[in-house]
Amino acid sequence: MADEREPGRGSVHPSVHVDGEVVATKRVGGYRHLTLTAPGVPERFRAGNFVAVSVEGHVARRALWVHRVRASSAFGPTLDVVVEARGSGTAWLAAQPVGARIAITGPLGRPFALPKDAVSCLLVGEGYAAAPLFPLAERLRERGCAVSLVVSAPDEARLLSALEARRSARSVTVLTADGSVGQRGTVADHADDLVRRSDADVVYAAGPHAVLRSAAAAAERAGAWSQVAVEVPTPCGTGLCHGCPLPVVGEDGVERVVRACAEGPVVRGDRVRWDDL
Amino acid sequence: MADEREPGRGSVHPSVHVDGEVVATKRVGGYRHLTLTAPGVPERFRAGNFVAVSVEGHVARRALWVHRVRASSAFGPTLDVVVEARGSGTAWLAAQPVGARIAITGPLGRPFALPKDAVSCLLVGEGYAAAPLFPLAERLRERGCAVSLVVSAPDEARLLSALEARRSARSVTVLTADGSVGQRGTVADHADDLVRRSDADVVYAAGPHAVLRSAAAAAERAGAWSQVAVEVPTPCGTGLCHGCPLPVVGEDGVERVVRACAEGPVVRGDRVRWDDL
Amino acid sequence: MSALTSAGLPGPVMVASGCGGTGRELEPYAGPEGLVGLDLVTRSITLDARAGGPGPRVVEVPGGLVNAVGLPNPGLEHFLATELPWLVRAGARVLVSIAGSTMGEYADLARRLSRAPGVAGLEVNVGAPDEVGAGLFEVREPFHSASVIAAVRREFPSDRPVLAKLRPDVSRIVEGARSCHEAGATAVVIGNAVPAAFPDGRAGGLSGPAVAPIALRCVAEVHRALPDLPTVGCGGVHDLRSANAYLDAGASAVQVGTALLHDPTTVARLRAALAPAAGTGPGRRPVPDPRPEENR
Amino acid sequence: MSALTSAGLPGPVMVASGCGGTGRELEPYAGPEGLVGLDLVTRSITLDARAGGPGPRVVEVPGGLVNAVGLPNPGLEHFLATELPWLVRAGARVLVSIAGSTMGEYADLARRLSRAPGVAGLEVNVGAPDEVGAGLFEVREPFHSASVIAAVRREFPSDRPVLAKLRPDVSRIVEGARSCHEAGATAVVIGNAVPAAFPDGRAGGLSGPAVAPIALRCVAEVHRALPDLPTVGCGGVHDLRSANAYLDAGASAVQVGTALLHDPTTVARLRAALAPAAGTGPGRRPVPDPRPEENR
Ligand SMILES: Cc1cc2nc3c(=O)[nH]c(=O)nc-3n(C[C@H](O)[C@H](O)[C@H](O)COP(=O)(O)OP(=O)(O)OC[C@H]3O[C@@H](n4cnc5c(N)ncnc54)[C@H](O)[C@@H]3O)c2cc1C
Ligand SMILES: Cc1cc2nc3c(=O)[nH]c(=O)nc-3n(C[C@H](O)[C@H](O)[C@H](O)COP(=O)(O)OP(=O)(O)OC[C@H]3O[C@@H](n4cnc5c(N)ncnc54)[C@H](O)[C@@H]3O)c2cc1C
Ligand SMILES: Cc1cc2nc3c(=O)[nH]c(=O)nc-3n(C[C@H](O)[C@H](O)[C@H](O)COP(=O)(O)O)c2cc1C
Ligand SMILES: Cc1cc2nc3c(=O)[nH]c(=O)nc-3n(C[C@H](O)[C@H](O)[C@H](O)COP(=O)(O)O)c2cc1C
Ligand code: FES
Ligand code: FES
Repeated sequence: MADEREPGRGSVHPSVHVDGEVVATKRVGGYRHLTLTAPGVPERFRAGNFVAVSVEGHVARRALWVHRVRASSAFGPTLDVVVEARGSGTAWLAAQPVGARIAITGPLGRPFALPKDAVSCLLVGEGYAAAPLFPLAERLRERGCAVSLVVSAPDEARLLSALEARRSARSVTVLTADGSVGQRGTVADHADDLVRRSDADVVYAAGPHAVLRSAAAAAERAGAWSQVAVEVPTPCGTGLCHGCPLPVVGEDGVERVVRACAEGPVVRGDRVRWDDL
Repeated sequence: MADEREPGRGSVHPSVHVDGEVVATKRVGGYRHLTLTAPGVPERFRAGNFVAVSVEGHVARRALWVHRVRASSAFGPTLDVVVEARGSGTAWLAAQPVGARIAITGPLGRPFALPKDAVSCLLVGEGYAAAPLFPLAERLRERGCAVSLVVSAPDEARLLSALEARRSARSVTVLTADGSVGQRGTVADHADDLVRRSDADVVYAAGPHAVLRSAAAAAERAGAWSQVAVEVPTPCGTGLCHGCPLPVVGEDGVERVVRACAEGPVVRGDRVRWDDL
Repeated sequence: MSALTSAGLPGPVMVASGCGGTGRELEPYAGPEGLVGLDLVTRSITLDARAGGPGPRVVEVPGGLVNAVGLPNPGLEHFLATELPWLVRAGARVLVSIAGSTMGEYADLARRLSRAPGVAGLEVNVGAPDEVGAGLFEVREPFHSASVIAAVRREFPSDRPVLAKLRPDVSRIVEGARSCHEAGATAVVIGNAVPAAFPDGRAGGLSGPAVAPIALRCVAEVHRALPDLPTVGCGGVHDLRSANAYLDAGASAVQVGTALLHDPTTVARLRAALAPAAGTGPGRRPVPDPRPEENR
Repeated sequence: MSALTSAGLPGPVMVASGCGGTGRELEPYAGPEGLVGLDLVTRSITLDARAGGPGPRVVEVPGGLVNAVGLPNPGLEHFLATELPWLVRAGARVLVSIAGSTMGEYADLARRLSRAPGVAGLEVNVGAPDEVGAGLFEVREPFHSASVIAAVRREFPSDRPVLAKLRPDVSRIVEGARSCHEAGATAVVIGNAVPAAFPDGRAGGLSGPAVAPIALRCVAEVHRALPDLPTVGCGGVHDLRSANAYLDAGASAVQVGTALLHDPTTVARLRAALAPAAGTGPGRRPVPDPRPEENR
């Protein structure tokens, strides 16, 4: 799976494990946006990376997409994450006040592979998982790519604001399943149409498996490449435990199981064995 | 051990397990004073009772003396505790902000036995453990007893302020081991003298075992009764686990091991087998 | 009706031995009905009074407690004279836990308890985490426990249950459960404190949420091998989710120990949540946890 | 010098099998010297490649993790061709953990690893929490493990250590350790994931702080019975206090597994804190924990 991307982070961008601090926290719709210091992490970040954070009293780590990095602020370099409080860990994280200290490891995982040329790119993200597409859009625009961004969600509360992305994206489409804002419908409903209208050479997708799968399939039907950011439970996030199996087909056509956190989370959409996931 | 005290709390004052809330928190010297709501606890309190509190992520409970109860305040009835941050649990407690919710069980344990008549009482407390003597002093004064209060500590930071007690006590003596305030010395150094000067019929003591032991011995030498509040680790605090052995001699002269949290923590000083503690 | 219920034990929530004080201390926290109808297993009672071990008896470790309490109890005579009558008056369904240093002592305890009014059943403690240190009958092989059960069963009326309490030792649990069942145990309680050490190396037993996955494995294996034997899950039950894990794995009931030391109202809450009315079928069915998901 | 050191293993901190990835993933967190000199036990290597089990493979429980990873590994050939040379180049002292479904497979693995450059020693995984489910050689009685050790020892040079990794099963651990020692094991690693169940009843192994008191009890018992046999404590080591508990109980070294999944710098911190320089005598002595007391 290492072929279609830039040189692995390996020794070039070793990750760090640091004591981070919450420097801002903000409720936005159904999510909590946290701004964190994490010395060394923002500096090494590439779009599609995630961080693993420790939750008090819990052994397993929680993975969070990096939504944004700032090279400098009053607190030095910072990173933003978007937390949807669902289980014990995300609820704890969402409740952390400014000043709270959190152990952070990152940046982790293989980032989105960037095209060499200035091609057309469709970025499709659902819910909090749309977070990593925003820095990706910026990066693609810097490379001269035409970026079409689709932000989808079950409802308005779980829609990431696309306002800031308008700078980097040529077009922004909003989809909600209940039609509360933007177009009504799911990514699956609109995938082919979106790929066609954006004239995409590469489709990037982040979200639940169904979103990734339909985006990858639409890309394939249109003859485009796809890159999908797959979430599976990642107990450590660092590649140490082999606890995050992601079934894929290798370049050699052989079925394999790779670690989502180390060989992923971003992989080529046509390589994922969705039925085995 | 049930003879020398008022009717046991048993059915008369059943304890409750409630969801309390921190309504005020204040650093005083080396201690943290917390004011808590704990519906039902202040109402049932008697001097010498303690509460057991839950610490996030920890199975065993932490015992805290009740320092003060207010029958009414802006938050309804409240109780005050004095926390010395030493280990994991007390550090967590001391760090709880206003609004934090804490599971509280209480009031627990046998309280100080009160004399039937208006006699002279010497109250000796060291460190945070002097806390339960303040409500005791009030109660004794209400009964017309002459109260002499001794507050001792290793140093000034660990001295409970005796200011408020001046209302209830005829005399207040301050002792620090390093002489930073009040008289220099330990309770052991001054015990006989204090008992003599206060002409005590009953000596009440709360603090480390050495303090209790020397107070009880001095009382015995002077022919006075003693009541000591003994701290031993209390994993549950509620009498359920038998994990808090307190070696005593029964009225029948038979050596026994009782539960410090249920048959104590306040017992007659002459009944404790100090050497087995 | 679960197999255990038809055997005379309502469950599905019981107080584990040694974690309910003398019963009195639990009453204030036992809910609106107090101890009425509560399945309460007493601390283990021995023929002679025992003072228990030295302190520290119970120490906190991640996810649980290590204890070496040493079975403090007033001895059978005193128990029969004071604690038992109080419990019966309070309305509890009393299962007396018994522990002995010889097979004869177990038989003796069973015989004398069979005549005491109000004893709903017996629980035979044959898997204490430090039986040797505590001077108890040593259970090295499954047939040791089975012979104790047989001795007890002979002395105790067959219409009242005898529960065998076994250590959650996965390599022996199926054989142990089978042989205790054949020896006459009405049900097996799977789970006791797991043999462990205090941080200073002293021998003790580990209990609390930390041991739940271990006892759960044993319950699942026993239920798979012996589906007709009623089992009681014991170890780390502290909320509806952990109780349901045992019930889902085939247990007919659960016991709550360490959780009571942390929150004495645990049994009251679980009883209410798992009351028959909460089920859908005729028996007790696992019900969904009303609290947010924890520790998946 | 501890017995283990003189046997060729510096310790006192090692990476536990299956919790260091392929070694590469640990390097960024291994401290200023990277993997140089680090005693790293590889994940268990089998003759043939194994894909591992289905997800969820690792689930969080109070105080630990339950895992059924299924020993995913690339098989011996591929390991020898890629992972091992990388580890050797990175400077690690590589102990290869081996697992087989027959005694012959263990012997085969040992023979071929004896010829591979850079293998500092072997750790024989004979106590996996679900050996049957995972298709591994089943270890029911201590002599089963001993015969595996004997087979491995015959194939592996006697000047390099062979460690027997045993399950922390208190009722068999002394006998198991003794027979493995007699069969030629240089040391015994006491502790593996404890047989347990996932919350849904599926079989797995419990690891992390939750199991520390259990493995500690086993280390203490083995050390008392066999004071000359070097032991390695494994289970729940996550800070200096938990490491020292094992060393105080007689262990020559500790392994760190689950703690690395929570904080990948754990081994680096413990190595620094327990470095020989920190000791007072010639050997490694437990040193006081610089951090505030936790979980006494
Ligand atoms: C690469 C990646 C990026 C992610 N980014 C974000 C993000 O930006 N914002 C956000 O809110 N959430 C994100 N998640 C999900 C997040 O990591 C949470 O761990 C997960 O939602 C469950 O954690 P919890 O503590 O809320 O739930 P709990 O139920 O308490 O989780 C218990 C355990 O299950 C694991 N787990 C359960 N379900 C999942 C799942 N779907 N994915 C991962 N782990 C799971 C947890 O890690 C933990 O070990 C991401 C997950 C991955 C894999
Ligand atoms: C009746 C009684 C009243 C008390 N009142 C107060 C008070 O008003 N203010 C205050 O600051 N402290 C008080 N203590 C001590 C307090 O309960 C703490 O539990 C104890 O100091 C250790 O807790 P920790 O979490 O700080 O330490 P840790 O080291 O984290 O404690 C770990 C475990 O050891 C137990 N433990 C260890 N040492 C002791 C000890 N000396 N006493 C009790 N438990 C111990 C704890 O309960 C816990 O289970 C009281 C203790 C008792 C028994
Ligand atoms: C403080 C304490 C005392 C115990 N005393 C007894 C006992 O007397 N007899 C017995 O069979 N089990 C005893 N146990 C074991 C419990 O009944 C229970 O089997 C074990 O703790 C596991 O369940 P838990 O995790 O819910 O506590 C005791 C446990 C604790 C923690
Ligand atoms: C995810 C995971 C994978 C493991 N894989 C192996 C393995 O391949 N071989 C082995 O002998 N032990 C394996 N173990 C067990 C550990 O090496 C260790 O013995 C056990 O987890 C107890 O130590 P700990 O509490 O420090 O993790 C694994 C444990 C975990 C959590
Ligand atoms: S989460 Fe541990 S290897 Fe991926
Ligand atoms: S602390 Fe549990 S009985 Fe006293």
